[in-house]
Amino acid sequence: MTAKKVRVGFFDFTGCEGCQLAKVSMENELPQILEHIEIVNFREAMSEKSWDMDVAFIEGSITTPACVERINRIRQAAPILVTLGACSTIGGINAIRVGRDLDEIRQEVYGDKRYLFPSLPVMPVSAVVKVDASIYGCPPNPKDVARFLTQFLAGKIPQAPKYPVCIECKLQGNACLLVQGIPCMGVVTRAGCGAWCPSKGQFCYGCRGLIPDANLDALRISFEECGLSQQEIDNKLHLFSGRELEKLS
Amino acid sequence: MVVSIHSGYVPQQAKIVRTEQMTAAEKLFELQIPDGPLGHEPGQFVEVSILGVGEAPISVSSGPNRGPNFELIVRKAGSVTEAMHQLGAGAVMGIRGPYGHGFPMERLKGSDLLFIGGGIGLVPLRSAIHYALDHRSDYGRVVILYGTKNPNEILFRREIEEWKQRDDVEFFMTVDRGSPDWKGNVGVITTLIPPLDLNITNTTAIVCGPPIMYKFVIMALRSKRLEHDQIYVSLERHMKCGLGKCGHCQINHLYVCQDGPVFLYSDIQDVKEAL
Amino acid sequence: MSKTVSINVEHITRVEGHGNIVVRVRDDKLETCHFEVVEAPRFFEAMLKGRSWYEAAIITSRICGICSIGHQMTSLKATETALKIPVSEQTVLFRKLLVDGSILSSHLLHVLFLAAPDVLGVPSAFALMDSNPHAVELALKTKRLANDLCDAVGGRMIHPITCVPGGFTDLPTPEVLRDLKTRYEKEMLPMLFEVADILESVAENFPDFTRETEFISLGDASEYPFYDGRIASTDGETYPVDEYLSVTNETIVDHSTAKHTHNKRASYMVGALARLNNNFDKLTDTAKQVAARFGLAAVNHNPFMNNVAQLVECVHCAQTVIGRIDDLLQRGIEPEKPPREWKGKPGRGVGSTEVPRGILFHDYTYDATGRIVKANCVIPTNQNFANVDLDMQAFVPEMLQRGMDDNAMQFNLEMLVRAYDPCISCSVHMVKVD
Amino acid sequence: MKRRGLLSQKAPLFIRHLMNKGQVYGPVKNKTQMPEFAQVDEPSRVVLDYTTTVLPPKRLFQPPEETIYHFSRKDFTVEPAKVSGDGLKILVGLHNYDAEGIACLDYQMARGPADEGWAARRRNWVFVGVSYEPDQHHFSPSVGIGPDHRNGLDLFMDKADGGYNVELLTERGASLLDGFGGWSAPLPETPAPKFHNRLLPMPSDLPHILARSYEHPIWQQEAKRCFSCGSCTMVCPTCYCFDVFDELQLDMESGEKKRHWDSCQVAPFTEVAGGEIFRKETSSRVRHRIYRKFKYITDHYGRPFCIGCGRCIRACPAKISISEVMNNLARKAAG
Ligand SMILES: Cc1cc2nc3c(=O)[nH]c(=O)nc-3n(C[C@H](O)[C@H](O)[C@H](O)COP(=O)(O)OP(=O)(O)OC[C@H]3O[C@@H](n4cnc5c(N)ncnc54)[C@H](O)[C@@H]3O)c2cc1C
Ligand code: SF4
Ligand code: SF4
Ligand code: SF4
Repeated sequence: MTAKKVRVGFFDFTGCEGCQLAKVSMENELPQILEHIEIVNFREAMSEKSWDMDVAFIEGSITTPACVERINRIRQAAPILVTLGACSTIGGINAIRVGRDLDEIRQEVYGDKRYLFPSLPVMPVSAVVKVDASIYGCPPNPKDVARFLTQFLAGKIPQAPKYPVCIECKLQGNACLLVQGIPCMGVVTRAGCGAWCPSKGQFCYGCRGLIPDANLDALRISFEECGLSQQEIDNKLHLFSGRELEKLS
Repeated sequence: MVVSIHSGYVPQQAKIVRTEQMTAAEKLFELQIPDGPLGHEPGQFVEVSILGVGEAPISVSSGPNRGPNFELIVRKAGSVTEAMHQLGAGAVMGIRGPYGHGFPMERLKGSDLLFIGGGIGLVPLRSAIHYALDHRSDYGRVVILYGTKNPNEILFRREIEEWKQRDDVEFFMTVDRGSPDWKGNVGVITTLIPPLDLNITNTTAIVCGPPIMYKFVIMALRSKRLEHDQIYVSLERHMKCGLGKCGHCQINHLYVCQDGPVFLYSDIQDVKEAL
Repeated sequence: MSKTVSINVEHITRVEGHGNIVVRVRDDKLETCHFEVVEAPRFFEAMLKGRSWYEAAIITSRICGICSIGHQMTSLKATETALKIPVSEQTVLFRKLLVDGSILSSHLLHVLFLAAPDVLGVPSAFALMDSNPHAVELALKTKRLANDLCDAVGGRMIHPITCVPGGFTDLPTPEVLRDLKTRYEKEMLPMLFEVADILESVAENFPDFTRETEFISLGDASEYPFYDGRIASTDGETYPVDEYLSVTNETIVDHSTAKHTHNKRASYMVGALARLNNNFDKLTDTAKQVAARFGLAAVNHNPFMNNVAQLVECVHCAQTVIGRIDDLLQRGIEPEKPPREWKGKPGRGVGSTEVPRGILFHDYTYDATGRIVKANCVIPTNQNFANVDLDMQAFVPEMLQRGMDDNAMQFNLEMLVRAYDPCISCSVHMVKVD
Repeated sequence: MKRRGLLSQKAPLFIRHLMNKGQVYGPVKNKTQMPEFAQVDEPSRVVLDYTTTVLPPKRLFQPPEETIYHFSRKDFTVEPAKVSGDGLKILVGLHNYDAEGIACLDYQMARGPADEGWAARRRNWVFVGVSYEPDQHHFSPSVGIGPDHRNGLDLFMDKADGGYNVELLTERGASLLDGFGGWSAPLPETPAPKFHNRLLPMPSDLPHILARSYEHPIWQQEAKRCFSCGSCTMVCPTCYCFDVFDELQLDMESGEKKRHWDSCQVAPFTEVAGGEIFRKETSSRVRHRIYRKFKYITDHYGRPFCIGCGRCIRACPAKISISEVMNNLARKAAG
């Protein structure tokens, strides 16, 4: 196709860079993708930069005043803004500390030099600026990223599933872990990963965040039956979804 | 031996002959298929596909006797409808169908027809209105009630003017909320029903609108003493296949795509999920 | 004529994470010269507090997506040591296989996507697509192979799924392993030799700069030590891993959210070059031959050679992958049953492995319910920062003397920082300061 | 009825024999060592002694995910998917309730416009049944599928002491036996299996019970536990709902129209543009599933659209049990 290439910028905030890596790890797909998009801003991979873009992909959560400034600037420059990965979409693992006193944590880690490192409560990008679409997951599934890109390039703003991981787990034919007493979060976690973890025998730990109307009361009962303490259940829920739980309460 | 499957899902190419932006969100597409006309009954729908994006069920809005082409009116509501809006004359979309049970225009011969359309609900009704007007002598009175949220959302403005001009059509309209230059009725569509002077024994009401509208319209019609079997409704549901298999459009034991979308009210009054 | 230089690189590109280079020279006098880490703090140690033994690896994996396999391995070792969870020989073999894959994947990314544009004279790997498409093809293919190995063993390369305390929740089938082995023999090794050819052809573009320093890595092991060993120094000593604190000596510096470390000298270097300097004799013969083509032998003090050392390690790992798969296939693969519950005694455990960027320590103390009461992680990139600063402070005057202009100096300084392959996102974490 | 003995150790030989007659499918051990219906490449991998599979054999005739057609956006060409229609296909190790589940879907898929994928994939099959030992969830006899039920099967391997007694049920079945010499005399029978779960009402009463239970508080009660995760329907042999979607290749030209199983138990199942969800309450979805099994289709099919396999109970993380729900309704109705 000779259609004009879509100009794309990638921007990273506080995160582990796994999302960056997820992109460059699509070795088989990259050359084809680059026929349709032109990457105009990608600090990790290139030295030139441009702010003239059609869509900005944001990785990482917002954790400092400087982040807030920068994300506002990007929002102004980008007609479409997409969050990529758990950190930018739902707050991610950084939001573990939600509910704990920030100053205390800073003290714990930096001691009396904590004033050197200003920090805000961890926020997903949507808490600061409008987000047009999101790619969930920690890390995002390359297949999901490819699906997103093709749909996006075909002119649609792709939506993530609103149903839980179990649907995909059953499409794979897996026997349910939760039924076997293994505390799997798949029942309340947004699908789209293809039941990555349960298909490998590992419980889902909820990296894609909660589905709307997640039945958390039932989850607590099931997890208690798996032998988890209340503290462990809270921990599990707060691993990735701290921010989302806060929204619920 | 290798056999093809799912040929029922294969769309035919429909060429866009003309488009018209009707409101900010609704656009009309006049379509042409190679072996036209489509051969639809009023009230039936087609599955429109934009390859690579998806499919959406859309009612055929024009009457079957209006030449080889047919018309769809599409509201921008999501991916597929959005993609359709980006298409102009000369472009191609996929069409399969027509599907479903339409309005039983044959059976209604001789009857007075009361059309009640709320918002985009007028779109499927229009095919039946066309039919009635194209076979005008077969029917008694033709009364059309039309309501929209506000004046900006009024569809088919030119056609409405024509209906108003005709002395064999009675047309009444209202908007939920007016605007400074709106001179007509303000109020929900049910307010148009009580003043009507109907020949109760010989009237059939044909209703289509947003989910919330049905209950109130039917109540109003009942207080006019219309019987359950004098009311037809056309229902919308999530639909994926149009072939009575995917299950999305099911209301209790019925499949809207196959058993409907047009239902005789008496057939579904006890179907709990219907209205 | 006296010279005044002001270099200010904000958010240096083609490195993982956010860092700035700041150099001020006034009237030939070097006033400021350092590498600032401005990555937002992430507080991982605090995040670990109160977490269960089965969650530590899941959480610490997210310290760094690029080293996520290394973090998981180190974390699992710390947890297993602390709680005395037994690990089978098969588990260790598979973990080593996974580590080989992760080293390959990370090194290939760094050498070919992030560092190579410098020596090949283009601004990015994307630009390389036009100027040197074959190099890009090699990069993509070798990296795919490295990732395929990680996917097969770990379930996925980034934040692996299957690695849990005491073993694996899922293992690749013999067919998958056999297929990988063939591809490593038939594709990976030949491609790595081609990469070596390309780098050798531009070898003169690696700046000539040496500064004597200490190199620290794992060592004193039966094989080239990515997964196990004692702490080893080119200055001669070795230490048990649980005495790591006496080696790392972390301190907070004002210009950086990352802490600095030093051992006996003012700084030390970790990473591929450090490993190679400490363990040269454990490399495979083929890997040694590749090193020889670049004149690389222990002990080498040119930090730019770190990129070459990474390539040498790639060759080494590709060969050990083949050997390990043979070994596993011969033994036969048993499904593993890692414990789902663990009732242990409270305890402390230190885990250490070599991740692509150098030696990594995780140190956990667990209570009787299997929850973490205290955690500390010392990350390789941090250990390098002091050495980077000292390198820059030595390199700038040299460059001034060679009469370089600001642009050339900036280019060389960025290249120096990149040579260290800093992975800043993981560096931003701190120990509890007592 | 003709019965021949087949010693356990001869069973792989028999399967090998069948593999010479056609393509053999059956429950084979998958990666996680669980039996799963798939093509058999090696007789020893067939599991003849199993309680139930996670996914029902319907996956052979309506795969969890399948292509509807291939398309190219460039020139708007559409090419329907193809399946091989050749040769005899033999499904071994089928439990009698699963054969009945396939029959249910044969009926449903032929109603209205027939599902061509189902019809094409269902051609030329011979079903070889095997008896099973029920676990605590099976309740097939309660929906008319007792241990002696043989509907839809062509051969049956009745578990006996030391092996199987193979029953010849149809002509098609007979043709499979030609040329196999590994028979022994009929083996001593083992006692009929004991079922641990059951429905209290007669099958014919089930629709009547539901007819008066629409507003019953039980739906709300069950909804409190239900995760709306969809597992129950995804594993049900008589569920058939699916979602249709497009998958575009990265060349942005070619792609596929696909479908995969979907579940009426997840909230977005009935969502339409504008945000309206027609079955919004979890309770309405819980109810819908059970009405689909015992009323809606049953009213015209004439028998329950549930075969008592217990898969939904086994798969439910909330431990919701369709038999328990029906029994509670029956008790309440009676008392
Ligand atoms: C019988 C029938 C006739 C219809 N006639 C018309 C018409 O004449 N003109 C018109 O503009 N619209 C009509 N609709 C509605 C139209 O089908 C939906 O607006 C359209 O499917 C939305 O698809 P999308 O891809 O644009 O939105 P999506 O991006 O797919 O989704 C937007 C929302 O619509 C829901 N949705 C998805 N698929 C369907 C579906 N098949 N039906 C309903 N909602 C869906 C989604 O769950 C989501 O909430 C009709 C619907 C039915 C069932
Ligand atoms: S294993 Fe997890 S994701 Fe899979 S069905 Fe069970 S709860 Fe759902
Ligand atoms: S299974 Fe759960 S934890 Fe694993 S990738 Fe999917 S959503 Fe994330
Ligand atoms: S409803 Fe449950 S028991 Fe009945 S057929 Fe379906 S899965 Fe089996």
